Amino acid sequence: MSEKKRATPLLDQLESGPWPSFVKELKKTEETPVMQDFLGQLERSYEEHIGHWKHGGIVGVMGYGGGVIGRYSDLGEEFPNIAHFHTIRVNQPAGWFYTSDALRQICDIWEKHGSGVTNMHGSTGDIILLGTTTPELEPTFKELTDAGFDLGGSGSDMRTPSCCCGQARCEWACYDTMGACYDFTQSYQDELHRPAFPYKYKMKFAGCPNDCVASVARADMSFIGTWRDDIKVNQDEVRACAAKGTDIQKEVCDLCPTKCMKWDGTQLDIDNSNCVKCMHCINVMPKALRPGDDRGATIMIGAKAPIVGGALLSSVFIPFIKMEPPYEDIKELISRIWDLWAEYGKNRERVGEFIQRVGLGTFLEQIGLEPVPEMIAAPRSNPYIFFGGEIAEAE
Amino acid sequence: MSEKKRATPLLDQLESGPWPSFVKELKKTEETPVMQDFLGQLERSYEEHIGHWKHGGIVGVMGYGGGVIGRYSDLGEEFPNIAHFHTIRVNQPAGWFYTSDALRQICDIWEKHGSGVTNMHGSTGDIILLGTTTPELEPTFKELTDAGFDLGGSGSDMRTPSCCCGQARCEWACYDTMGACYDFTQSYQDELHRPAFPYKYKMKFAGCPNDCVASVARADMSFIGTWRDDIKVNQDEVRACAAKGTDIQKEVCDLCPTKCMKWDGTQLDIDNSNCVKCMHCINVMPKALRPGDDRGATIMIGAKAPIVGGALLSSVFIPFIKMEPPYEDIKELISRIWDLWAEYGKNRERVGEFIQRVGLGTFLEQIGLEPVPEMIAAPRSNPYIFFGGEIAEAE
Amino acid sequence: MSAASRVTDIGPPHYEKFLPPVIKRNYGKWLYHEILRPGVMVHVAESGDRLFTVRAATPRLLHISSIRDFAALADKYCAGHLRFTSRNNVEFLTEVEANIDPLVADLTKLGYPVGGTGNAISNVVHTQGWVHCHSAATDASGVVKAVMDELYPHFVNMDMPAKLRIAFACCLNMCGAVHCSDIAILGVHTRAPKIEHQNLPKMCEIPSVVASCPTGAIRPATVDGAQSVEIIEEQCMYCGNCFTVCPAIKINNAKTDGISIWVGGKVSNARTEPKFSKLAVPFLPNNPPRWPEVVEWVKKLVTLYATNARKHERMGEWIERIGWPKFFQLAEIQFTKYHIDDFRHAGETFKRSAQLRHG
Amino acid sequence: MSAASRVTDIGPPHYEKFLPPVIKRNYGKWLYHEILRPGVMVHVAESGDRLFTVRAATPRLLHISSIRDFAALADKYCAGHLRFTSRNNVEFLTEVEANIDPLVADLTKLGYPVGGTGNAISNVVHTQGWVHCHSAATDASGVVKAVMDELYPHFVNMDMPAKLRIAFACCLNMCGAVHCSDIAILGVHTRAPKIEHQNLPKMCEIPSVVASCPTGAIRPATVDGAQSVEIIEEQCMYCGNCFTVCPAIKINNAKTDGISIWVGGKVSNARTEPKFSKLAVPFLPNNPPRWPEVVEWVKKLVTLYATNARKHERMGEWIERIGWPKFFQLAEIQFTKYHIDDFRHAGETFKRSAQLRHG
Ligand code: SRM
Ligand code: SRM
Ligand code: SRM
Ligand code: SRM
Ligand code: SF4
Ligand code: SF4
Ligand code: SF4
Ligand code: SF4
Ligand code: SF4
Ligand code: SF4
Ligand code: SF4
Ligand code: SF4
Repeated sequence: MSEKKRATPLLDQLESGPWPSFVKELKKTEETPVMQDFLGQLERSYEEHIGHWKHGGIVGVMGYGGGVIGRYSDLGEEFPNIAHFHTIRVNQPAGWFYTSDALRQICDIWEKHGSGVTNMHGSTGDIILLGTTTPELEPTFKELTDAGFDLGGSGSDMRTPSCCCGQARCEWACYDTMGACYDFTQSYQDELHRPAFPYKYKMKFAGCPNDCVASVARADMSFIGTWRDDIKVNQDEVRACAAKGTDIQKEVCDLCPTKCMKWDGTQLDIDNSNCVKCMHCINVMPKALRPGDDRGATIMIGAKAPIVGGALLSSVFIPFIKMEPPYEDIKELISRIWDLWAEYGKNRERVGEFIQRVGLGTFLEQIGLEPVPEMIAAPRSNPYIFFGGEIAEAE
Repeated sequence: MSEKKRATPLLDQLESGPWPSFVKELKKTEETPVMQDFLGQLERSYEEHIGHWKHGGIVGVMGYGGGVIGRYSDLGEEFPNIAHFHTIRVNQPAGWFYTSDALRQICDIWEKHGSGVTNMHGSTGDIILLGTTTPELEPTFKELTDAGFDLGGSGSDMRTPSCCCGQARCEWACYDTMGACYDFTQSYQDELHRPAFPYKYKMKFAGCPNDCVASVARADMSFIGTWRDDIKVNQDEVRACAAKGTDIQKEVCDLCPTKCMKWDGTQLDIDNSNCVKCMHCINVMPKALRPGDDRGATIMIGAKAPIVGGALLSSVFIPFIKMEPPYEDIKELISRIWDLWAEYGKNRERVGEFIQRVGLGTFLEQIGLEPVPEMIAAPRSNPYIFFGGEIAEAE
Repeated sequence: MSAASRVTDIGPPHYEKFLPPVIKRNYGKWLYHEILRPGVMVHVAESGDRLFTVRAATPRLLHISSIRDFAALADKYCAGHLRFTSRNNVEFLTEVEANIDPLVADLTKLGYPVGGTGNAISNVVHTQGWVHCHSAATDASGVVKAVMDELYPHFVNMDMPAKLRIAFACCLNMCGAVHCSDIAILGVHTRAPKIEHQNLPKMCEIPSVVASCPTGAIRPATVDGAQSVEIIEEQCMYCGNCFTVCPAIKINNAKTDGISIWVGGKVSNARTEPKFSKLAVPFLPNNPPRWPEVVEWVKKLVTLYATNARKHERMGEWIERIGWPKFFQLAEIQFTKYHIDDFRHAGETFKRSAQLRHG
Repeated sequence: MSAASRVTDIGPPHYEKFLPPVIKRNYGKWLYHEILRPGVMVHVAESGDRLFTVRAATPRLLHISSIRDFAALADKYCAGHLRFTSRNNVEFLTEVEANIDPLVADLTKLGYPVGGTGNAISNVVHTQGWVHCHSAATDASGVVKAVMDELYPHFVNMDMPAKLRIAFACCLNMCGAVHCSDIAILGVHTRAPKIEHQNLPKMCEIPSVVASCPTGAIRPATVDGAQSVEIIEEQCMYCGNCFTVCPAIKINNAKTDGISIWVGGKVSNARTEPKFSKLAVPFLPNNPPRWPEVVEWVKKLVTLYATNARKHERMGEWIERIGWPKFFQLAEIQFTKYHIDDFRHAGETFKRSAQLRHG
């Protein structure tokens, strides 16, 4: 261990204040050589206003193409203990539920083989083990699998799916998000661990249109719970809300996107045929209103961040489907999507950009799905229709 | 004149029915050779389901590049009297107001020099004299100018401006549309008659946001009247409307785009700071409500049909400006737009497409107009900002 | 005649010469208007003066003899004053209320129905078609006549929930500016154009031909020795723009040209912002002289709108309230891939929310 | 160790192993929930069972010793059960109401504040920054810490009109998915990257480098003999994508990297459809360790929203109600050309209506 502690005056300023401090976290084992170098390099970044990490050669564990992000310091001589400082992505349990024992197992492994620094969790959902060297990768992996954990995704593969806590702790979950997340994750272990796609492919499972895992913004395939029948109304509880001071007209009816609710002061009437399942009224009166019983999900496709063609939100792919294991129909569609995308997708072209390039109509035709008007906000306004010779000749 | 009348069984079927018949119009001088051939070729088109016109070499009058559309029959031998059948576009008087004498003058000229067929009016606004031969062009032009008329635009020039009847017959006109239309038309006679632009440039003048000349959809530069101060309310007339059965809450307040009106059954309150001058409430209660007194126009830019990059609506260029002759400030801006567009616009690139290609920000910078948030529906959501080295280096 | 003696660039006559005295007196001082009955309006000025307007339909394609008839009526009832509207109607302007009835009677006798005001279906903005344009995929005047013969009752009665504007254009150039109409009738070509390679080099500039194609379907090619172009058929969506810049490229096709119908556009800023028309019926055959399929579809859409929309609600406003899926269902239009945009900004038209009716 | 004995592709452990009994019993049978106080919720099952949740903030970057502390607290109060949220908070799950107060006390003592529920400002979704990423234009953890030290009162109180979600990303890759947040803090590069021509040929595939550029600013070039690429600086908007595919292209710049702020995004379908965040403040300097300019702007925007928005109204919903011009005026942000989109679908963001406030 290094002679004397490095001074980190800038970082030290971030130890104070009411919000939990990542600097305090880093200093928990400040005396170790690794942490000394880690803090040292970070302090340098704070002084110089620039990062000091490089991405370099692919590193990983045997037989896997993903799950490890190779990182190297560009100040290797000065900070030799973090010259190599890779990230291991560990696939989190669905819904991020743990027992204290499970967490301790992971801590013990990471204490032995890495920096002891983690992210709980990475923004895709993985447990992030932050900082180790190439030789430590295999042993870490071995102990993780022994403990029942496996790696998550990285690179052009299926990425670690994630989901909201759903039916485990939410009255609004319209399908079993954790069950589905686990099932799909297990079904696609090969795609998850061995990059074979044009680019990454993310799945997120949200139990209702509140979308607590931001799937519509962050997943190439978003499973958003919804229902087909009527909202369940407990009129007594509605009146109770009113009594407790909720202005039902202003706070609920007027904010309904389709204005499909009527409140006469004692009775709340919902024209369910015009309800677009936005959740607002239910959100405001959780005791009075509940999603209907005929539940399932809307499957949406194509969300992504800006690179390359600009950010996209997912768009409707299947307006409503029952979410029942083993989800054969859905998996059948997914494989057709992957086949098409793998064959015609350009390198680093997300499926959402692919669909826009080839055209949604063509895409649907290729995977054999009927177009329905729910897939669009509005029909085309430009007259550039490709009839492709399908208009019969008049005789 | 030809021996025996051609049979036109298909066209004849369009003489019946309550709507005025263009076939009857054509048959008003059925017996003339020209009309015989004209009807004959048209009947052929009805039989064969295809048109028989060609566009050919540029024709026109001396010193003008526009105002005449050359048309040739592709069945010239069969219909020699319409082998050449050009259109003359005559610049209509602002607001399409006429006296019977003026109309008769035009009829007499067209009887002498052309087919006698017209369009009142062409969809840009011109008087369309439909069908004559090249030798007749000069004499027709001479007689038109003697009668005080001149040609309209065609080709890559400024097109014939048009306007709604405005202050001549509408209580809502927020500026003098006919005065402005006439003034701009006269100021730009050279641009109107001698194509020197990358593509056509249309101006339309509407007195209020009802936009009765569809300027937002059909003009490269749309002048739409509006006001800055408060809507003038006559509460007695509002009550009168209510009494006569207008459901003010439902028909007026609820349909206000910003919901800025309150109706308590006797009094209509308007939060004018949130009124977006949509005209709806005024439209519904013309006797009760009127535009304010501080009137002017919103100038918008760039509307066009689909060719080439897709149709565009005009977008806000100047949110509010007083429309006072001689409109120097506006003309100054127009000349800067034309200079920039003429220099950097591609052939057949409308100004709306040009702005999208170079970027609205750059366009404004080039013509020296400050960007204001009224020009956009929302700020950029993609992070691809061109700072162009304008961000100062931190020392 | 020497160019010198020639007058040019005088521009249009000044409108003031044509204004009736009552307008000159009250120019910019109108107070309000009332629609007295379909086609008849009164505008009342601050001065108390009243101007009566009688609006009649014209076929737009007018023979000079009819224009002379209008002139005669104007002399008879309006001291010679009349105007035309932005939708091809003629308007007679008089101060004399008593003149209205005889004027209406004369117009009706002449076959020019009075109406088109308020929430009536007014005249159809339209274009040349086979009557005079080279790129027409169908006829304009004929389709308009066939359609309006059926919609006539709605011209002479103000029985729509709001304004319903119909426009027609005979090719994608959209001279009728149909791109923002409640109901748009649009002639369409549906096959890639044929190239006359022998004429092309003589008649056209190859670079501008190549540049003219919105989808980049045209590339230069040498065809039996001569410089020409070729069209990649899969990339062509038949806009005819190449034909517009180059007569040697033939877009018209008797067998496969036809008509499409678009709905829900608007221009005014009233209530909602201006909207583009959206595709409803991708293709209907050219069936002159009365285009029964087109007429049926337009009637169906008008009836559907009239029976379902709320008061003051334009076609597009109604559809957006009930949602496009419901519209397709009510109109019994089969939703196809053609309805899904696949041009430059296609992605912007996808439904990017789980807000859906599942009922 | 031979690959044979190696276990692979086992996937994550089954979640059931980690669920508390009360959840197993009532899985999918929850009836309603109540927020008892900031950070403390109860979920009531059809069976009548009650599950109490105590939510505490974490810095996300956690040392194993802290995770062990959490584990210990879970043992002490929750029979060993806890979870993390999609926004980096930790949640302790217990059936025993009496455990709430001591648990809250212990967490507070350890420095992990309890809150973030309902209309509080919850934890910040964020990314690596200088801590671990090569393309970071700024630090992530530091900015988040500086901002949340100031917004702390809104984490422990539910005093916002609605949810206000803040996200942070350190470069345009947007790992924090900041593109749909009420307030998004985004690290930006503002200069074209520098190319190490000697390394490029060795390290990168030239075609994929060229293809990586969204604006087509990169073209192949031969630099002193060697095959490499050149960047047309006028066309570069510093996204860093070329750097992502090619380490020999350096995007980071100590002098000109900084931070931009975006507003009005949302993800939920509640009331309005999901929305992208829009540009508010184009550039603020990197000013570690506490980024005062960034903190000030975020605070200002939060206060503006909190004082002006209506109940249940998200930031973007509020702005759309009052209009962007009003927002820029209230926030005292100078509107610049940078705010005007100029990327692929820019035209779709122009105001194409005369519906304007002129007041
Ligand atoms: C670790 C993580 C950020 C974090 O601190 O949590 C992360 C870190 C990186 N992301 Fe990410 N991304 C992470 C979640 C995301 C997300 C959010 C999400 O998944 O919900 C996004 C936006 C959503 C999306 O996928 O579009 C995201 C969009 C990107 C992109 C842009 C992709 C695009 O199509 O626009 C890149 C660039 C690329 O793929 O080369 C990228 C690339 C990277 C790389 C690998 C940088 C690189 O090119 O080498 C970063 C490695 C940093 C490091 O040193 O570890 N990362 N990345 C997240 C993964 C942790 C986990 O597995 O749980
Ligand atoms: C006569 C008229 C239609 C009518 O029956 O009323 C007309 C007729 C033609 N238009 Fe048009 N356009 C006419 C108003 C319009 C309008 C409507 C408007 O001005 O409000 C538009 C849509 C608005 C716009 O300008 O975008 C229009 C958009 C086009 C276009 C597509 C322009 C574009 O940028 O998308 C073309 C193609 C072109 O410019 O080569 C075109 C081209 C043509 C040509 C010249 C065909 C050609 O390429 O040679 C047509 C000549 C027909 C003929 O034989 O006379 N015409 N054209 C209208 C002019 C009469 C007048 O001067 O009053
Ligand atoms: C005469 C004319 C202007 C001209 O100078 O020629 C005109 C005149 C009037 N318009 Fe218009 N509009 C005229 C074309 C238009 C157009 C342009 C078009 O149709 O291509 C529009 C835009 C249509 C659209 O949005 O697509 C138009 C949108 C309106 C509106 C808004 C309707 C709406 O709710 O969206 C009003 C207000 C109303 O009627 O309530 C209006 C109202 C009026 C008023 C009542 C204004 C007034 O106080 O005098 C005039 C009598 C209208 C009527 O017919 O009842 N006028 N009006 C045009 C008659 C066309 C025709 O012969 O039918
Ligand atoms: C625990 C968590 C899901 C998980 O599996 O981790 C969760 C849990 C709940 N969410 Fe959520 N949401 C969670 C992230 C989200 C996200 C994702 C995000 O923020 O990135 C969203 C989308 C945010 C957005 O729109 O940008 C989200 C949008 C909502 C909404 C809709 C809010 C709105 O009006 O737009 C509700 C309804 C409400 O709160 O009224 C909601 C409601 C709820 C309820 C009340 C559902 C229930 O009945 O249990 C849960 C307690 C919420 C609370 O904090 O008061 N949850 N919720 C996430 C907690 C994050 C955190 O630590 O703060
Ligand atoms: S997404 Fe819906 S089901 Fe899932 S946690 Fe959020 S509110 Fe509950
Ligand atoms: S869920 Fe949304 S759309 Fe449905 S009734 Fe409630 S508020 Fe209206
Ligand atoms: S645009 Fe306005 S001012 Fe002009 S006629 Fe129409 S309603 Fe009157
Ligand atoms: S003009 Fe339009 S926006 Fe203004 S108050 Fe009337 S309805 Fe509302
Ligand atoms: S729409 Fe097309 S076919 Fe019709 S007149 Fe215009 S250019 Fe000619
Ligand atoms: S018709 Fe249009 S799309 Fe087809 S080749 Fe010609 S220009 Fe291109
Ligand atoms: S946002 Fe950019 S800098 Fe930050 S972690 Fe992701 S890739 Fe790295
Ligand atoms: S930073 Fe982005 S825009 Fe600039 S050259 Fe690289 S890829 Fe192109």
